[in-house]
Amino acid sequence: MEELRKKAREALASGAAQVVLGYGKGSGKKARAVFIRKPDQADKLILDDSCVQNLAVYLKKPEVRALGKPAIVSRLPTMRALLQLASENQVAEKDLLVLGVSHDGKLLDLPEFKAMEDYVATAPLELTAEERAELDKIQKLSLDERWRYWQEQFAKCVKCYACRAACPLCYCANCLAECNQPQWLPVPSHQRGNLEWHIIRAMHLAGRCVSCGDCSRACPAGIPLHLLNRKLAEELFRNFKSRAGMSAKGEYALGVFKPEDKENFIK
Amino acid sequence: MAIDKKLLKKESLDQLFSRLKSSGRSILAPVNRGEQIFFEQVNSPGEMAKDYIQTTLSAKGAVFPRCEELFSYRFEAQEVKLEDRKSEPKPTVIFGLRPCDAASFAVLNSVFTWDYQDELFKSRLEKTAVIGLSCKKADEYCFCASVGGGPGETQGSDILLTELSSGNYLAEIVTDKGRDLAALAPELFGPAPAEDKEKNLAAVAKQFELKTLNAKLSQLFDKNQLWVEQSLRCLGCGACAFVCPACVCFDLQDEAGRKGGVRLRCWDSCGFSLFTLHTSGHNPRSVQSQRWRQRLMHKFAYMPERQNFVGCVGCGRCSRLCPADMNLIEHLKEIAENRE
Amino acid sequence: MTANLYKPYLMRIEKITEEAPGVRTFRLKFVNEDEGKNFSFQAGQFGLYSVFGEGESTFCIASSPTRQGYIECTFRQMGRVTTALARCEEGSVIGFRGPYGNIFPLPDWKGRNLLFVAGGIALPPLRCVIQNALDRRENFKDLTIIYGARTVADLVYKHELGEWSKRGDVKVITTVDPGGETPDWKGEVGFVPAVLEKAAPTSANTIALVCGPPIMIKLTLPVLAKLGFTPENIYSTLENRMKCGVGKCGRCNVGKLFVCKDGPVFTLAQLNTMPPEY
Amino acid sequence: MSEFEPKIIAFVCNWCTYAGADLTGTSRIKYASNVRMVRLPCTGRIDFMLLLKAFDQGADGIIVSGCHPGDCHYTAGNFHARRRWMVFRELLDFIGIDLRRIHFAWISAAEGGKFAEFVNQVTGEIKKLGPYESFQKAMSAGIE
Repeated sequence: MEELRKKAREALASGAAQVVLGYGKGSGKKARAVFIRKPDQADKLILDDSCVQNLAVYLKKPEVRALGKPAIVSRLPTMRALLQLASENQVAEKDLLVLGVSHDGKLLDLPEFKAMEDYVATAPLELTAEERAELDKIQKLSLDERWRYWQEQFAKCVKCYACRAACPLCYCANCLAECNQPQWLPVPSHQRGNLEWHIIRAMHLAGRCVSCGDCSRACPAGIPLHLLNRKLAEELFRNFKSRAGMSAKGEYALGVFKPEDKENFIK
Repeated sequence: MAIDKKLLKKESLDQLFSRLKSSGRSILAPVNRGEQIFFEQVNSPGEMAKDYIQTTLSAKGAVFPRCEELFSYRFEAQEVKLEDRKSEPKPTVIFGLRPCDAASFAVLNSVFTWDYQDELFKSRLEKTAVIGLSCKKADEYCFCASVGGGPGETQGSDILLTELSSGNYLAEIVTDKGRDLAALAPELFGPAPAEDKEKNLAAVAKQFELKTLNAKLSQLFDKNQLWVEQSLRCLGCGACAFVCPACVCFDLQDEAGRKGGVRLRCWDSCGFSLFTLHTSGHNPRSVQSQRWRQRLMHKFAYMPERQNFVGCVGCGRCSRLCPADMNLIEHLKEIAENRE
Repeated sequence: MTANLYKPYLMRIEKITEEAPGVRTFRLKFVNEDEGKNFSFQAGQFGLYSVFGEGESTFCIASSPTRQGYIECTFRQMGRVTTALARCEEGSVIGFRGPYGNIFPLPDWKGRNLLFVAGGIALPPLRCVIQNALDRRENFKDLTIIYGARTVADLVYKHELGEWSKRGDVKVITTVDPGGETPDWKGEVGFVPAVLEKAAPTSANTIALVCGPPIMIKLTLPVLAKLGFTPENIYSTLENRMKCGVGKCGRCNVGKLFVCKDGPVFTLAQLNTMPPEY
Repeated sequence: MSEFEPKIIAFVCNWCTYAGADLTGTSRIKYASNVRMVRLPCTGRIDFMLLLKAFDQGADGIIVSGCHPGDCHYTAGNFHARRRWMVFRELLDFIGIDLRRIHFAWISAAEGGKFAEFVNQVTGEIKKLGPYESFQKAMSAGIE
């Protein structure tokens, strides 16, 4: 933690960054995003297991962008989000510094995206037994049970769009949920509106989601939205050996194809 | 009218529930759903969640559903036929509502009736009775005492129950509606217990003076820097508004096919950029800091002045559930203590 | 069933007038004649016009309460509802809720001069007052209308503008932005504030009504001040996005005031005390 | 009671399957009349949401069909579509939407016979499944 504060202080003092986007003490057991602009405020930074929010999400916020060049405290999901955003031309290497943190809390030296790519490439990205079990639990259900399970989950949705707001990859200036000519997605949070929204969200993130899990953490109703994304990420890897957020020049799995892609479901 | 104090034994709840049901009322009560607790229809007290501070969503939906039909229409050649909503609200008892949430119905009512009378809302409210439950526990997010409420506040409930050390309840019958409910099972309500109510209540400290906050707010509209700083980590979702028991803002939406359709009213949030966007592209509240300001101003400055109600009951949900840990009480204290 | 605030009157489109590219005026009559007989409104009020299946949109009532039996609205095709409105034909049925909002205090203006300054699609809210004043011409002294649009084609109520200027008891000055004139254009060429300054109407005993795009208003106000108008004698109307029209849905507020309840008519003196949220 | 006649919506590409269906007609091959066709420029244009909207509007089954791989009028639209369908099918299956109600096929402009055969086969299968009530019932919920 001290090492991080030191690095943050230096970055601000040298002018390498105008703002450090990191974690500070929040309410209860939570950590919260802090925006450190002066070297002497760097002591507000903390680094522990409560620091899970994907801070790359703040790059889409005009008020944060107005603060100047950021240095972003980044664990693996944040790094992957940054790489994915770079591959979608949403951030450029020169516009930010990465204060990388390894899974065991060590500071990483990641001077450029290449170093970040190398780090991400060595990180274990297979699902843990626990994560796999979460998926399997649903996959083992019968078709009807799965339908009922998700209908119950979606019934809790109030369409607050916290899942969208918390997602670093949901950056569209005009989300299709806000397009009304035609009203493609129903506005109200009735059952149809909720189902359509969650399907659209999952599909638009397929091949882009970096599995940070912030959608589920953000959901006030506790809907396990990350499972939809995880399921699709796994399928994309299984079928196309493609993972999002691995490279700043990565290909979008649904933007490319191979003639030999499997098609056993097509007559 | 004076409040009747009675004793309601814990064993009597089953009886009370069945009497309520046989009188044609449906009962909404907190139910566990995974780690969340929602108000759902129940038949017996056994289905209810135990030992919780606050439900995930409030019971607002009982009087102000998150999506409700206002009227429907049919297309017939060039003509349009309007039809009133067919389903009339059913008599409902909300059981186990916290005093803060119970107080929110009056806030909602103040908006729906301050000028034009919203009969659709009123008809739902009329059919709804509240058997509240005092709070034995509070957490750091609770601040009812700062906005005129309290963990054992009777205002808002028709009957307020307070769990005593024996597990039995002190039943305070507050309103005529409450008396009607008690009259369904008069034998269950015994003579008032001697035990002191206060010692069975959670401690919720007062954290700021409403009047000070109000006076400060009215000076702070154009202190842009304050609003930008406060809202820097706000992500601009609508979670705070949708979990809030006192947020009223809504949207009207048409959903129709070729033969006809419905006009719906659904919850909306002042935190969304679309909320005030003009068709021309102009937006009076174009950035999040302005929308955050609106949220605070509306609840703590405009509503007290226009509707005579604070638009907040201190339930703390917005802070508990905020994905960015926007802690409302922290920001309110900052404003109340503002020295500018 | 009790009265439903959100249930509109059904109105039949009796006449459609093409005013300018994308701009139409509808003349609406109550489908249920009894509803029409009990309906009244005053100058300045607005309504919510709905296309069933699409939603509602807010415009002023552009006709005068002195002309009974119908109401008129003028709109530009912009968003979802106005696009649907533009597809409507004569005879179609649409919805109308209203009248809502406050009014221009016409009775207080008896014996005074009225100066109307409008730009583009913002003439309709003033047209209601103009018609009203013309129908009660004896109540007012000099009437002056200064109206500008980008191009000649964009001027709305062209026919009426012609009639008003032929009357002789109204001074009508029309102008188009430089480059917007046609070879046979006989009006002024120039922006509204400049034309106003040149016309230099007296501020003595005069009420000024100003409606137009924000930039026009911004540049017109200093000219009016120069001419000696006090903020209490300058009126305008605000428009904010609305859904309910009855002070509940929470989006049209400017500070603590609701445009739908406390507006849409405000004096400049009032606007000066309000936060810039419009 | 009369036999259940399912409503089936076919989303087809303009260049192959639509022409194929034309050929079925001009060849006077008989096929089930349960299918309503929606013609789109290319399978790449068939937004996945269209399928859900069709179910929502009362469809009991859906056919999606276009040019064989390599034959796309726009070179690669069907290759892109194929990946998207793959992912979409996995998502639908995961959330409990019945994949037996959505059928995919490559049918060229020359395959009038295949079109008829395919439509008949799908219609038969959907008939066996019955109306898609679980979906339509759920979708009308949530309005008070």
